Amino acid sequence: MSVVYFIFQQTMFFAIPLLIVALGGMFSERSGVVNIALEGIMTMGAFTSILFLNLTADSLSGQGQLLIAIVIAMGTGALFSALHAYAAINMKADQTISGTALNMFAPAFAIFIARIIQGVQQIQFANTFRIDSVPVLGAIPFIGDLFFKNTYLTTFIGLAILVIASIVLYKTKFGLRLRACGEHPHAADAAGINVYRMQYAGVLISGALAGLGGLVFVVPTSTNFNATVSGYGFLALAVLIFGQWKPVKIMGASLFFGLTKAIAASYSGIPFLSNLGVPSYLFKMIPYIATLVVLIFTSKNSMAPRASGVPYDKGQR
Amino acid sequence: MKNKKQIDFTGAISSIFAILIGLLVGLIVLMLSNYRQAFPGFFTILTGSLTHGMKGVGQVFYYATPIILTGLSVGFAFKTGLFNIGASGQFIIGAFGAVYVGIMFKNFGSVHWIIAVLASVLFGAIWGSVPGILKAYFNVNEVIASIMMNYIGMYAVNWTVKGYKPLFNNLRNESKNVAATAEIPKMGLDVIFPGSSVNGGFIIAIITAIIIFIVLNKTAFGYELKAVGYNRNASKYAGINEKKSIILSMTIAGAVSGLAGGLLYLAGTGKHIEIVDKLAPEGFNGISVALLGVCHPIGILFAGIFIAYLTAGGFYLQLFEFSTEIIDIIIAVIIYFSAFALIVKTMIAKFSKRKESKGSIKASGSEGGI
Amino acid sequence: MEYIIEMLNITKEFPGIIANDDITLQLKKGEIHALLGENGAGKSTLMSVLFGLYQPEKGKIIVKGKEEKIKGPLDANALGIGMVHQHFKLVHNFTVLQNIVLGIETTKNGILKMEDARKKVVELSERYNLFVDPDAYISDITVGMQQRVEILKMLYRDNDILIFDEPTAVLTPQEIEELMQIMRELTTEGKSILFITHKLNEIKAVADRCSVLRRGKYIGTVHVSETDKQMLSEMMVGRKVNLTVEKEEKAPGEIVLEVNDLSVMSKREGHTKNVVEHVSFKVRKGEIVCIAGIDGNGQTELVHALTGLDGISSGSIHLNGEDVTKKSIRYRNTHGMSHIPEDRHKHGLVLDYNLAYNLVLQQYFEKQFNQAGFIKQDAVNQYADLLIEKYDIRSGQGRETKVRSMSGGNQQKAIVAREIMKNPDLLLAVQPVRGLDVGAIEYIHKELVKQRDAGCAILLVSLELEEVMNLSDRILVMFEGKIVADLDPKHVTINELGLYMAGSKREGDSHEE
Amino acid sequence: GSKTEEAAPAEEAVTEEAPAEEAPAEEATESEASAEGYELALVTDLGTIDDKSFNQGAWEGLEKYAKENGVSYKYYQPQEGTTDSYVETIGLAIEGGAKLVVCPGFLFEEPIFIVQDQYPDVTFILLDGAPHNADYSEFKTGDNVMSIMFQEDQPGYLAGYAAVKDGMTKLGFMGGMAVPAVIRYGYGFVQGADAAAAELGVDVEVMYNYTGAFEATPEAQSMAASWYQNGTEVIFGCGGAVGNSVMAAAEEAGAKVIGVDVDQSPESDTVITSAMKLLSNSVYDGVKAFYDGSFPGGATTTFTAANNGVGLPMETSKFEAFTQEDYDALYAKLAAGEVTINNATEDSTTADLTLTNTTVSFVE
Ligand SMILES: Nc1ncnc2c1ncn2[C@@H]1O[C@H](COP(=O)(O)OP(=O)(O)OP(=O)(O)O)[C@@H](O)[C@H]1O
Ligand SMILES: Nc1ncnc2c1ncn2[C@@H]1O[C@H](COP(=O)(O)OP(=O)(O)OP(=O)(O)O)[C@@H](O)[C@H]1O
Ligand SMILES: [Mg+2]
Ligand SMILES: [Mg+2]
Repeated sequence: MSVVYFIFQQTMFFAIPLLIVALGGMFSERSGVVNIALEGIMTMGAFTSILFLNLTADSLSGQGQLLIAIVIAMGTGALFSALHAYAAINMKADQTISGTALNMFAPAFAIFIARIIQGVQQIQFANTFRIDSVPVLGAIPFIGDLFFKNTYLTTFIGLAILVIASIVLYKTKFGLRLRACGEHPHAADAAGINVYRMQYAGVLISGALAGLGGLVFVVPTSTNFNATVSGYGFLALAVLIFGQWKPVKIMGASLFFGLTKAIAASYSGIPFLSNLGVPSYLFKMIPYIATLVVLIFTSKNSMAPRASGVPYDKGQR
Repeated sequence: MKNKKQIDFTGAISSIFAILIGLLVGLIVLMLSNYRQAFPGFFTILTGSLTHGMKGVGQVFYYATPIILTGLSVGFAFKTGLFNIGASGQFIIGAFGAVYVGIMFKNFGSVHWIIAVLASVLFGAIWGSVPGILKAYFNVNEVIASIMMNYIGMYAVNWTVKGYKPLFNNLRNESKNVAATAEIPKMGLDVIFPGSSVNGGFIIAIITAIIIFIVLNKTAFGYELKAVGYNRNASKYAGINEKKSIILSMTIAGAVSGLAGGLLYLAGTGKHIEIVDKLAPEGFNGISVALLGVCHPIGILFAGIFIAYLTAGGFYLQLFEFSTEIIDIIIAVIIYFSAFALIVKTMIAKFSKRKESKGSIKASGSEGGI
Repeated sequence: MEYIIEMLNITKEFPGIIANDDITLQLKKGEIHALLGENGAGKSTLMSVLFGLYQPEKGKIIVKGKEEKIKGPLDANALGIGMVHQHFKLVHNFTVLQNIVLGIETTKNGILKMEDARKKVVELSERYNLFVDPDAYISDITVGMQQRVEILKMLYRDNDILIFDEPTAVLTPQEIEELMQIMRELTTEGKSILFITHKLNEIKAVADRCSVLRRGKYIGTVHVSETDKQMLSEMMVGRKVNLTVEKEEKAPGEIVLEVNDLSVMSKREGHTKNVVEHVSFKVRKGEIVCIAGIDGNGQTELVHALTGLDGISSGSIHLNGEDVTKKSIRYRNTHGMSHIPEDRHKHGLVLDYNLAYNLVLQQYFEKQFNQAGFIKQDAVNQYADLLIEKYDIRSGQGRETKVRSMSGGNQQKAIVAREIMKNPDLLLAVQPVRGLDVGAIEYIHKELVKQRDAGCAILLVSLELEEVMNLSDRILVMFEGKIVADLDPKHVTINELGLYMAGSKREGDSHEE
Repeated sequence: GSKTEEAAPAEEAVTEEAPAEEAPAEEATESEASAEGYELALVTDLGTIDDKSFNQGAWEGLEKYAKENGVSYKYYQPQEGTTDSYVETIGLAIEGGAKLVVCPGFLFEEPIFIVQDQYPDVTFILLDGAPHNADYSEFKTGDNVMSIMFQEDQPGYLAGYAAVKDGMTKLGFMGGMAVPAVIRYGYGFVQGADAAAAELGVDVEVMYNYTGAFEATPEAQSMAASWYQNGTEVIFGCGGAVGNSVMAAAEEAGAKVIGVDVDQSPESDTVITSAMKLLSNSVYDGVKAFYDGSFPGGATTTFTAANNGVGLPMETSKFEAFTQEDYDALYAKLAAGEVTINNATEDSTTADLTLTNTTVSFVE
């Protein structure tokens, strides 16, 4: 049984950041702006928040420090993504170009500033955020072991974001308008919606979530940050498409990805799996191959927001 | 009615505008971090590669070669309506094909390198065709398929190189040296650029750019590929086999990326396939190069050289107290502002409208076509 | 306050063209005011200016006596101006109700409250006879239904100045009749309507006054009751227009197209069904066979099967005696088949190619334009100029114009020109004059007859009864995927035809009567 | 706050010495004015000077000497990981005024082989390798080259031995890339554990893996976590930042870590000891010898227990049963050459090691 808990928890380490970032991407694309800058935004969010952890290591610790870091990560992400929003919305720029530029800018900037501030590019931090067992809830059999032991606040924040995202997207005025902008901005415009403002909102939300995702990605898996999120921003993009731009399916896709990745990474410590004698490289490839196979069966009808990636121009039909 | 087709310079002008802004930002960053060395440092970025004689220039061309090709790969796919974010995987698979032939087939003599290069093209083409096939027949988004293929390619290459003794140099955890006959000949470039690493690969890259330009703009095949990119339904209506076009587009893009890998790893500079679980950055740099070159083959050629030139400038910048990441920042800013092309074009159009008489003005329609 | 809207001296320029040149338009309260003009005359542009989509270079707009700056649809809505665009502005994966409330939603604690809205929509649709299912998805309902949604959108917003840009081009005759009824009703409630159409009948039927534009210039405004169709068309085109088609009797020649027992299956929301059922017919040289029917009875699928755009489930297709059932689209295209498609944006044009490239879309690979795989640019240009001249295709920059920026009518002309110039043996023309002005219609109808006389077999698919009656030598009526009648236009009345189309009359019925 | 902060390039000291005059190259321009400035240089391989591995250790040694003696110093990064590029970068360092260039890592074997003749007036220190040509057919260490090697198997052996003596029987080894130095660490570690197991008469299991990169990744973290959850008590994190992933997993599991190369105990409380090679000392000594005129050119210096070049930091170690005496005794035996450790890195696997009480599960 403990293996089940273990794999579940490991799955969460991979799945939660993917979930958060992909949900972010969803807000952007649903508003009509493709955001391939997720990787760069994650990097920036992780950078500032971990720098904060580093600088306040002597005075702060625990969940309080983490909460402030979360706010910083989200703020940074939103701010940084505003550059993308400005280019994509005000300047009607090609969204791939400005996204690529941001992806390129983020690590260079993080290294550059880290070196100026502290001389070296890696930023150390102390992880004081793990929750051994949530009071009361952790004692519930099975569920407690699964969800409330050996976990992070960020896991619950991730799940909360999922719930909130679903409600916002489908049950609120804001969500209705956002989706309209991503499908048919001219229709939205004709209905009196300020398309530009909605798109800004979408991109900024994606930035805030991607920034948070960067922090969530780094905290449980290392003790320092080296200006990279190892391609997880691009994986989140894949999860977004895999999840057909829908919150619950995105959740499914990130769990699928998280599970296969967790197994690939940890099979050697699980006797049942390591005895199979499957070469490790095959294990490493499985998440990607499996994704392709699943996509073959699920892609016939693409659910991509129709106007996503097309700069909105009032004059055009 | 009788409008003679005029060459559109607005793309180039907006790129130059972006470059100027990028350099300006670079200068500001230099000044903020160390103002005393800012101007000499800036000067070095601009002239570093030129002040080291022909060798420096040769090095620029050498570093430009792979990114020109991955840029062409990405740019070509863009023109046909596909986003090839999989250049990285195609690149490393191509490199593997070349290295495999370079190490294993020792009896080909003087054509050895040609066969190795062809192997890289073939391998890259196969890798690129997979997202194409998936898109054409199963409507799988090529972006996600390409991302997956990047990782699969990287792991597959590492697995094979590491697992197959004749290829693996276990002292250095990388592939073995390729046979000397598999190295790309210098094609006379060593005479012009003595001491530098530049080789025939650069010439091959230029030829590739020209071929792609001709295919895209002058041939019926290019007409079909672009038509499918713009409107799949209308292409089908016109009797174009749109599935085949999509597959061919991705295959060609993959082949060009594969070629990039082959040429780099056969350059005879001591480059080996390292067993590191990391995606090849050349593929992603290709995106930047393609975009800066407005996806135009000749633009990409210059963009590749320009980025290599800046990177070389950054290398020489190490003679000062700056970290070389400044170059990446400058390039990122340049690319960011090159995204403003549409606005710049509109401004140019407005400007020239005031000067010229009506009727000969280019429409400010939607361009960029990704 | 005689005029509710006054657009005074409006000028709007686009690169290479003055779309509106000093135009003045005055709309009275409670009237239906038609706007008439050739394709590209500037009607849509003028309406877009009124709706705030474009900012004019010169001129002013006075609404209800007050000068207003209309910067966008938001401003327009606030002034009570609503618009039904020809290409509907509806979100395809939203429900009818969601589309209607979009932009003026009611919420409670931040959560959408749809119940009140639903009530109001049901009320409105009952009051104006605009029945729609509020929970249906836009992508699942017919074009006519979609238009009702657009109208409901305006009513829901309490707009009292309504702009209709070519609303009838996509409707069936029955739907057009209903729409006119609705328009009349709306004016009795004090709403004012601006109505763009190319169909003079409709203007005669509902409009009070009509303003005419020609090549961006204002020609004049007339009271409809004081004019006739001939006069209107003359004002618009600047010459006499022949509104009826002149064609001589001709004996049909050999069989060009033979369709046997053709069925097409289609997947719609999971379940498959036959949308074309066991259809057989022949088209001969020198005849115009018209497929009449209400939209959605399998005409589109039939044509797609004939051209090879979609597969078939049974049956055979012979072209010039050759079995082409399994042949590619390209094969059919190069063996005598031409196709003017129903959806010009989806199938007919590559909007981001220039006009010249679009004019050779079916021929770029032929020897005339192609040498060893290379496109002969000079030949393409020459050919393009020829077609532009011959078919009077108007645009900002001639053959170099991006087709996307051309007016819809001129886009259509480009397709017609391209397909006819191929000198086909068989021409499949699906609503070839949709959205065209009377001048252009006259020209294209003449061209079709000319093709017929030259021995071309023409299969015409049309929703417009008048066109069907005027043009065809033989009428096949399609209903629910079957051909239910094969009629001679000389021996059938428009009314009868309508009954066949609606499925309430079948061939053979007449004999029993 | 960690020790790595000391590794900052001391910009203050250096910039003052960068006068804007005179350039050495033919096409002298003002832009190169700062040349002539940096006497001591280090050229990194693809890592950076803060990689917690060779580069950093070497840099710290060089920096220490430079600061103490007021000599200017700087590091350079190559543009790509090829022999040509390393040679070019060494050239740049020399253009920048370097009299002595430190090249950490075996990747510099071939470049040094080339530049030792090309720049006879410049002195080179090569860490972890011996200069040779491309196909290993010719080995030559010039008079201007000092080659420094380490016997990593010895600190590895010490660590493995200590861990088992301390009562642990389930161990793990996570290397970065399978390069010779890492392999030697690992083999020594396994054999040390086996020796202790034989003495104690217990059975020991070792999980063994090379992650494939010197980087902290969630994959590495996850693998370490899975080992811990499967009962592994301590993991030797042997590959730069890979150790950070191991530490993250250990913090979660409440388990232990053995650090590498330098004393890593400041980085995490989970680090019970570190298998060290005294990189920075060796470089310091080399640079000092250069200035003293006693540069041991042409030779390879191997740092072992015999010359105090490797070891465990016993002051900061957190052993319970393993004592300083135990350590000293074993260290003396290693120094005296009484322990033979199989450290053949070429074409061998963990299966080739002769072990009595230890099973190695090699994770491919
Ligand atoms: N955004 C634009 N950019 C460039 N040219 C334009 C634009 N909009 C319209 N035009 C041009 O302005 C002219 C008038 O177009 P408009 O759409 O107003 O005509 P119309 O009267 O609606 O024609 P139709 O009957 O075909 O609908 C056309 O020549 C068209 O090509
Ligand atoms: N991308 C574009 N660039 C320039 N002009 C455009 C573009 N898209 C549309 N237009 C112009 O905007 C005007 C208004 O569009 P609208 O859809 O109302 O055209 P329309 O001519 O009335 O439609 P139809 O095609 O049915 O005749 C048209 O004249 C068209 O030429
Ligand atoms: Mg119009
Ligand atoms: Mg029109």
